[in-house]
Amino acid sequence: MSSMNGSKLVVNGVTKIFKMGSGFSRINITAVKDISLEIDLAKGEIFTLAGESGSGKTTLSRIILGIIEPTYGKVLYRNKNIFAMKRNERRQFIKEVQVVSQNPFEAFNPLKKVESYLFKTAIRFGLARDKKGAIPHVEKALKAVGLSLAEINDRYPNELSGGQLQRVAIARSLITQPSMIVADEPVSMIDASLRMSIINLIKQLNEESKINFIYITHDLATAYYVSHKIAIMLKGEVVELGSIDLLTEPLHPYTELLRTSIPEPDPDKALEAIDKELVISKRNFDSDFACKFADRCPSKMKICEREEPKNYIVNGRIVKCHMYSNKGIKMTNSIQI
Amino acid sequence: PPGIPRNETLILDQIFRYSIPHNFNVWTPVGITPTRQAFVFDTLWYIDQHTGEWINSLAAEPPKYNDDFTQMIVKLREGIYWSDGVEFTADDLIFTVEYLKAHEGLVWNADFNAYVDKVEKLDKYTVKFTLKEPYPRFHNLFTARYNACYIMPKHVWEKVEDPGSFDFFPPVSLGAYVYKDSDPSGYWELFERREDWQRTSVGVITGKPGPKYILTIFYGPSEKKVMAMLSNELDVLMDLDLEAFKALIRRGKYVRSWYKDFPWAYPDEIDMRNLSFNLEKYPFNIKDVRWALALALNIIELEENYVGGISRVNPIPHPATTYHMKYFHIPLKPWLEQLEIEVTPGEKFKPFDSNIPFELAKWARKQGYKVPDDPDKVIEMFGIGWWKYAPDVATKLLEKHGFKKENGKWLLPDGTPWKFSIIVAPDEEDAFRQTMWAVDQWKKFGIDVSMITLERNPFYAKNQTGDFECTTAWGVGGSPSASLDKWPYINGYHSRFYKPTGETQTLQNIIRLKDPEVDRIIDEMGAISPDDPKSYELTKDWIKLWTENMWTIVLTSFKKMITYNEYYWTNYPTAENPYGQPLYWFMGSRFVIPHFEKTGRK
Amino acid sequence: MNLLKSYIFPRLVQWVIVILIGTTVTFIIPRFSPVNPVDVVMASLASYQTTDPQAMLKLKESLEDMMGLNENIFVQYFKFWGRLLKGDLGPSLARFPIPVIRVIGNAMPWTISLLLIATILGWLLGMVLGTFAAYYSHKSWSKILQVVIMALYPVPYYVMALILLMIFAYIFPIFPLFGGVGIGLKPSLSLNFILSVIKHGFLPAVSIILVSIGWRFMSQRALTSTLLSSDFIVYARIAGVRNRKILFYLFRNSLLPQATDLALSLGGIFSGALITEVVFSYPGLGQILYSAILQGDYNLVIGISVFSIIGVATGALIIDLLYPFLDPRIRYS
Amino acid sequence: MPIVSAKNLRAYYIVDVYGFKRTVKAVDDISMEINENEILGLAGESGCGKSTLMKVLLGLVIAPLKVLNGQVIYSFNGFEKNIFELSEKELENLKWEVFSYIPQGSMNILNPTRKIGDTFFDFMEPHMEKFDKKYVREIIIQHLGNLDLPAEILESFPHQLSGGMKQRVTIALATILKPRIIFADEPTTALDVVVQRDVIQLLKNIQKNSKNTIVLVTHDMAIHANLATRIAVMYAGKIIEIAQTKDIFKNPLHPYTKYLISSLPKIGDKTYKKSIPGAPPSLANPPEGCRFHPRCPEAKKECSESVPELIELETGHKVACFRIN
Amino acid sequence: MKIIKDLFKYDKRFSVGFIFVVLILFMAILSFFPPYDPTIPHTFPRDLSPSLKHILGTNSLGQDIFWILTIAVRNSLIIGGISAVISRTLAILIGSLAGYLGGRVDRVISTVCDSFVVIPRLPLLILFAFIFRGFLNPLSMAILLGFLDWAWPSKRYRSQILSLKESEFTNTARFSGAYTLEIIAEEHMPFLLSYVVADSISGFIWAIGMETSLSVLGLFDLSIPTLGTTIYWANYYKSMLLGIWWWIGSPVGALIITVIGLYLLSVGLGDFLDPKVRLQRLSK
Ligand SMILES: Nc1ncnc2c1ncn2[C@@H]1O[C@H](COP(=O)(O)OP(=O)(O)OP(=O)(O)O)[C@@H](O)[C@H]1O
Ligand SMILES: Nc1ncnc2c1ncn2[C@@H]1O[C@H](COP(=O)(O)OP(=O)(O)OP(=O)(O)O)[C@@H](O)[C@H]1O
Ligand SMILES: [Mg+2]
Ligand SMILES: [Mg+2]
Repeated sequence: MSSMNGSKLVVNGVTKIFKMGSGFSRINITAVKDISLEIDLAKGEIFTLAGESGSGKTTLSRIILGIIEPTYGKVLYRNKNIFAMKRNERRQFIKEVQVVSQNPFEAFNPLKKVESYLFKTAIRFGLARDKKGAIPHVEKALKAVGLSLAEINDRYPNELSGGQLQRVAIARSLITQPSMIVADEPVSMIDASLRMSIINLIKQLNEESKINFIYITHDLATAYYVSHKIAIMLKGEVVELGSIDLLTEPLHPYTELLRTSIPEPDPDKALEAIDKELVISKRNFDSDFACKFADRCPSKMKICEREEPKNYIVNGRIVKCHMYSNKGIKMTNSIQI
Repeated sequence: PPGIPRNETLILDQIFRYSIPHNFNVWTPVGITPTRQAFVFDTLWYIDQHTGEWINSLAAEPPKYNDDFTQMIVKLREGIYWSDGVEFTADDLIFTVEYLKAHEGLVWNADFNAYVDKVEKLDKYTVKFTLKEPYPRFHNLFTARYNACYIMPKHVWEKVEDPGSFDFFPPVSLGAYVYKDSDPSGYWELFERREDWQRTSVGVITGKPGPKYILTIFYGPSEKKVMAMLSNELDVLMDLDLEAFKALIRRGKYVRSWYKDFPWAYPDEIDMRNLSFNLEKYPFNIKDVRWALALALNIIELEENYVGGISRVNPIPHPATTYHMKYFHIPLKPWLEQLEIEVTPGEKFKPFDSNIPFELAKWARKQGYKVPDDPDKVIEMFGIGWWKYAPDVATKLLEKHGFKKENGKWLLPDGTPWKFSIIVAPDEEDAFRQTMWAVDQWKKFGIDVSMITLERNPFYAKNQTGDFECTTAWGVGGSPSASLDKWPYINGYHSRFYKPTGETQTLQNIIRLKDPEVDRIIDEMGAISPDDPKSYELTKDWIKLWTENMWTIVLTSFKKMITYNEYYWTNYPTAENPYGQPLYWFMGSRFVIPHFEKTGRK
Repeated sequence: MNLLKSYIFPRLVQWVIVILIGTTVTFIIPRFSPVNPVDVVMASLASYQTTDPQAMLKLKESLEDMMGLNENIFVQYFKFWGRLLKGDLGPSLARFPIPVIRVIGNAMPWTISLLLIATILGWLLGMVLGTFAAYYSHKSWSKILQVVIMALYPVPYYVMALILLMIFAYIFPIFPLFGGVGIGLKPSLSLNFILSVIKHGFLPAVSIILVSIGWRFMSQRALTSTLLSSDFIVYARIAGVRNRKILFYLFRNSLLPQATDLALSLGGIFSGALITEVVFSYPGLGQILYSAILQGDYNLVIGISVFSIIGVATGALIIDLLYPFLDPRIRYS
Repeated sequence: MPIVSAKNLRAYYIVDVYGFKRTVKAVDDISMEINENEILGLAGESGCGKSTLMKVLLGLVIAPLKVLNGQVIYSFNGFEKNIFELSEKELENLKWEVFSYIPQGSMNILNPTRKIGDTFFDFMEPHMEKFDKKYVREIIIQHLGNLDLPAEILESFPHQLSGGMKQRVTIALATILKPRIIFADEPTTALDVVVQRDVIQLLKNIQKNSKNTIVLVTHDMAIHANLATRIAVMYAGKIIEIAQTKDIFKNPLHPYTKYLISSLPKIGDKTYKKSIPGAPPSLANPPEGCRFHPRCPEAKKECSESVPELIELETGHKVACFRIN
Repeated sequence: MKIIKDLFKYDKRFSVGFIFVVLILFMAILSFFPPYDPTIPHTFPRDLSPSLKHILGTNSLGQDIFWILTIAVRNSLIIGGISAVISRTLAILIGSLAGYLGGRVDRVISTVCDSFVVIPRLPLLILFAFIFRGFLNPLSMAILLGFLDWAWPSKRYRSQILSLKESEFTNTARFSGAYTLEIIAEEHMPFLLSYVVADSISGFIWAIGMETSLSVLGLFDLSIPTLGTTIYWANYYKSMLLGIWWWIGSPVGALIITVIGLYLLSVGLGDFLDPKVRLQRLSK
């Protein structure tokens, strides 16, 4: 497409404020706050978004996909603002950027057979002329996720198990051979063994076809296994961003908390009960403190209550924490990595 | 109603719902409402349409004109009072005329301005009108059949600034009744007999009115009227369709109509039914075509199958009421029998068939109805006769003008199928039945005729603009008043008032007639007194002229299926006791209703 | 504040535009009718009066003058707005010069009280029965109920009303044959008056409800059956949530389209219920509107329509404002 | 006496619509016992019938699911009955008081037009003798606190919550009345590890305090390791191994179980992880003999011919594999 | 075909509905093969009650009611059916586009739509009927009515689409490359379908009623037999008062059968469309 040159996806200072509460008594929820990211599509990156439940991962991904409009900021895909695209540009965008949504039970219309999504995707994006021609494409995609057309043929969403649906959703996103897939917890309902084969598939696609992924997950182990970069989110903000290796030696206290909370598949190493203080003390929708983590931070300082931490560059990553005000380089504007 | 005994109350069918119930200002064009006019208003003279009897109502004697009809003197009755105790005098009459003359937009305003030069009081009970031009029919304005110019109470109206928005409520009555109560929604209205009923024209002329209260109710659809009458909650019902009427008469023990038996209905409503053409539309502008259409109709079918034998057949543009038949139909019968039309050059045809009433009598007897043997009585029952059913002659007449019949269908001379429609308002029951009949007959004859059924107002609108080929409007051809004078009803056909098709013609000439002979008759008639014997002759000329030209196909007389319930009230005017007309919504019923008597039932 | 600007204000603007368009169209429409109000008056005069042709023509002219019908249509239109903004609807043409407001004022209370009650009751009944019929669709009473209601639905108002009348006013004279209240009863707060009003309004209301219930029932049943298989209902049933609560869920979750209907029909009650009014001789607006149309009484047609237009537009406005309450998933924007 | 015992359960999805006939043997001859006061973990491949088994145990058999054979007996406090033979009323009494259920994909089972708080009331009211709104509200808030949810969410609608929040709400709904058995089908898929840790804690606590039973399906072996007392492993509609947690992790016997445990990556370790070769079997047409044999590296001839029985080896360690027997 | 057969087998309601509708269609087809012109009056004695010779008796015009009814059914199916199809198609298109696209499009469409809803329909119809007068036959009448009855239902559909478009699968479809119209038609319509059918039935009834009103106003021909005009004439001739129940009863009965038939079909169809319900029903 001539109109879409450039090879970057740029998320520029995106903020999303939801209005909550019904009718006229309402609170505002800042689900995503001033986030900037950049993905070089040509390079082929797997970018993990991890973080607290409710921290705005899904929201951010939906903004990137153009499903919800941000309150402030914009998203540029190959130099085009995705919210101001013309019809054909939008279509091209959809062909190139695909989605796997978080809840597989909601992702398919309960009144339609699931295979229809696969076939339609193949046909509508010109991979095949008709259903018959689409069969190989569909089969291939299904096989990659451990399914076969025979198995899902003629079935409605409620006739498939959760993991199966999730795999169908992944298969669907693969069909157009996109340049980027935004996958929101794509393997959460899949058993360990299959999960690995899918993760391996992602890895392979990334390496061989340079497909970019935005991989949203709580499973940090698999994230570590496949990703190149990671952003840790907390209450709408990115608190730490950098190469995936940051998981091994986190800088931000929250990342640290995450890392230590990962359970191990070993009955002897049963997790100890977590210190309650660390989890809930003040999980309000909007924290009273300037730093969103201040109320449960073990190394909280006075300043954390008053002043919002800036982004500091430390060891090639960005950390949003006062602890690094001396050690790191203060960033003035948006994150650039 | 609470406090009002049922057996003292006469309940009349109110005919429709009053859109504005509290408006008694009948002097505005929209203020006229049926029924109540007879109870609280009055005018100078009155003619009973059934008996032809002249009644001096507020006037003490008939009008006196000078020789050239430029002056009229009226002598008023003495001792008549308004219901608020003020005496009725010449001042009221003079005030009425001058007031109406002065206020545009009121009815009679234009009439008075056109004719009245001066109105003077000669004494307390005598008034003199000076007219602008000779006008021998000026008194018509004060002579009621349905209604006429009502007299205003001067002491009330002299204070009224804007007559248009004055509702004259509660009305000061000059009739035998006063307004008592009414439904703000217009479904009913209650009147009470005046304490001083003696001081009204009714009191003087007929005596004490029978019913103490008169209640008019609009029950809604005729099903409900029937139910109401069957439950004795309605005493007199204006008109019904044949089906409901028969059901009601059959089921109600106390219910009857004008005749006790066949043909039940009151036959003497002064009007007639016709099929009228727009004479400007091809091919109805051709006389032979109109004749052909008439001769393609079988009137016996109409009587037998469509109207149940209840109407009198009528070939001439003049209502066949008992009273008028004496003067016109019977005398004109020999002329009709001799009437000839030219079928093809040289071939003549006598279209009139005087045997029809006897055929109908035969049929009626077969139905089990009692029909007298006396030929005169048969004619009284079924009319003098009608046109022969002669489709062969009709065919020749059409072919003469280039029409062709192919596969049983008539084609116009240009080869296209002949198609036309008849407009009709279905709430005009008998007009509607006749239309269905005509459609069937003409279809059988090979013409593609259809019927367009319309609500009354769109129907009027089409008539007025001439947007029709054939219509069933009434009054075409001139239905006369109770008197024999036909001029007021044909005056509108004068070419002075002609309006081409497309323009609104609010007057009589919806068929767009334009004929010098017509103008002549109207002009000559207008110049002489209605009582002049020459006027009678001219009327006959009019009838002949119209008939020969077949400007409209006149079908039957007009009738009203009025029904009485004799449970609470009796001594209604009937065929056995025809002391007056039964049409209670006419102004003249003020002299009829007083005759009603209580039966005493509870 | 923001909400006011982004959500309420545009809708208010829309409301105004809708009323403007609606009124303008209604202003124009009757003028296309071939029926001219003056001619209607003249036609009735011609058949009653013994006036001579010359005089008739003059009268016609002066009537047209008085009613302002000789003016250019634009002038009439602007005059109309001028009057309307002052709350004056002008004189009725067929009942000249009675003000339209008075004609409407007489009938309005009747129409509103009858239709408000019948509409709301019919809606509620339809909703409740529809929900029940879908929820208990396997029960035999539900099947019978469905057939009965669907059989009543297409019965023409006229026939339905007449049958009710024949049975309950004639054969068993329980209810009166006509009117809105007993003859001679004056409006008051007395028990007598109120009872009489109820007694008179009962059959009309029943006839409206019986027929109008059909659509509500049918649509509600359809909406409910779709909902029935949705996960949250199934889950609530597994959890042993009370039946009435589940019925309430069903009711609540199908409210969106149904409340839309209700709001619009409530807004529309100002145009009356023609046939019911005719059959029951009920003193409402429907008949007046109908005859006004027939008589070409522009002013009255517009007068009644203005109420109905404002009513429906307001209904639409209110329901639009309420959407986010009815379905919290709908976003304000 | 186990609180729930399943005997020879056979539950198939039988679909016969408009000419297509399809049978999915989702639960194929399963016998198992669930004891009081234990947390039974249920693991297995995606689509192998875990959710179905759970539904059958709950008596939630909605067409096209059909129970062809077998019983599920509930016994406690002298009550001992097959769940398929209960009257509607008896079943009604069991719901939420004896067992509760967290379905899979629990994110979309909340009424979209009802506030979370009201949903709580609706769920609790029928099962409480005295229902005092204010008091109940306190309980709810406290319970939500255990799941790291703020009280504010009681006033929000489901769509306003993130996936993880909804999931926790469902967990809260199912646990708040502390029923005897809690069936939880992948309850933590959308939770971050911190919260997950807390939820595990909550379940543990509930279990410890009220000595009730939890049946837990999850794909996260770590959770199994941390939480379960016993683990059952399913493969293609059958239970292939069941044992104490320790035994499963220390001494997995079935080849499939071994794969399951070994194929997990770890942070700090980027070496290639293999997954089980071959494709998962279709339950509509499962392989003959041992259902795992087409993918089993150690398969023998016998394996493709007859079906191995679930045999108890040591105390409580049962496995269905010819190689072991 | 197979589907119908199966529906027949498994769903009693569907089969009854199907039989009713086929019955009505059969009547409509019969109207093309009358043994004589049934519209000519006075071919038979009037007011005969139903008998073998006249299945539904004769009316007060001496016509055979059955044969008149066949024509009436045909015309009404044309008027009601086509107008319902047109209006609901428009309504679906307009309503769903407004609901789906939202924003300014929605504002504009909603304004137009509301303006349409707001105008009392009877006067509006009269206006249109006057403009098109002379061109009105059952078909064009159906088209006219269809174009006047879209606004209200479109509001109904819009409200439904408003919440459907928020669902996740809408996004899936969009990312599967579906165009807006496809999403509406394929993803959302199945949810609305039984509602739409129910709504179309109401449109059908409305059209039949309106056609009669227009006829009475002279904008259409009362002599064309339709269910509406047949009822009109039966009322006109006071058939209820006279106890000629078979006259008024026939068109009303035909209407009822049509409506119940369509209703049962719609119920069966609704269940058919919802796979959960269908499986539950069929697997029993
Ligand atoms: N439509 C909405 N209206 C109001 N608030 C919303 C809406 N959608 C999301 N939120 C809020 O925005 C915040 C972020 O939600 P989001 O779904 O993006 O979280 P998440 O990171 O994906 O969480 P999870 O891992 O649990 O899925 C949450 O607090 C949620 O309550
Ligand atoms: N309603 C249904 N009709 C037909 N087949 C079904 C139905 N529901 C589930 N199945 C099939 O039954 C098998 C077992 O499904 P189930 O949901 O029990 O799997 P699961 O073990 O829970 O898998 P997951 O871990 O992916 O949730 C699957 O192959 C699925 O396709
Ligand atoms: Mg999420
Ligand atoms: Mg599952």
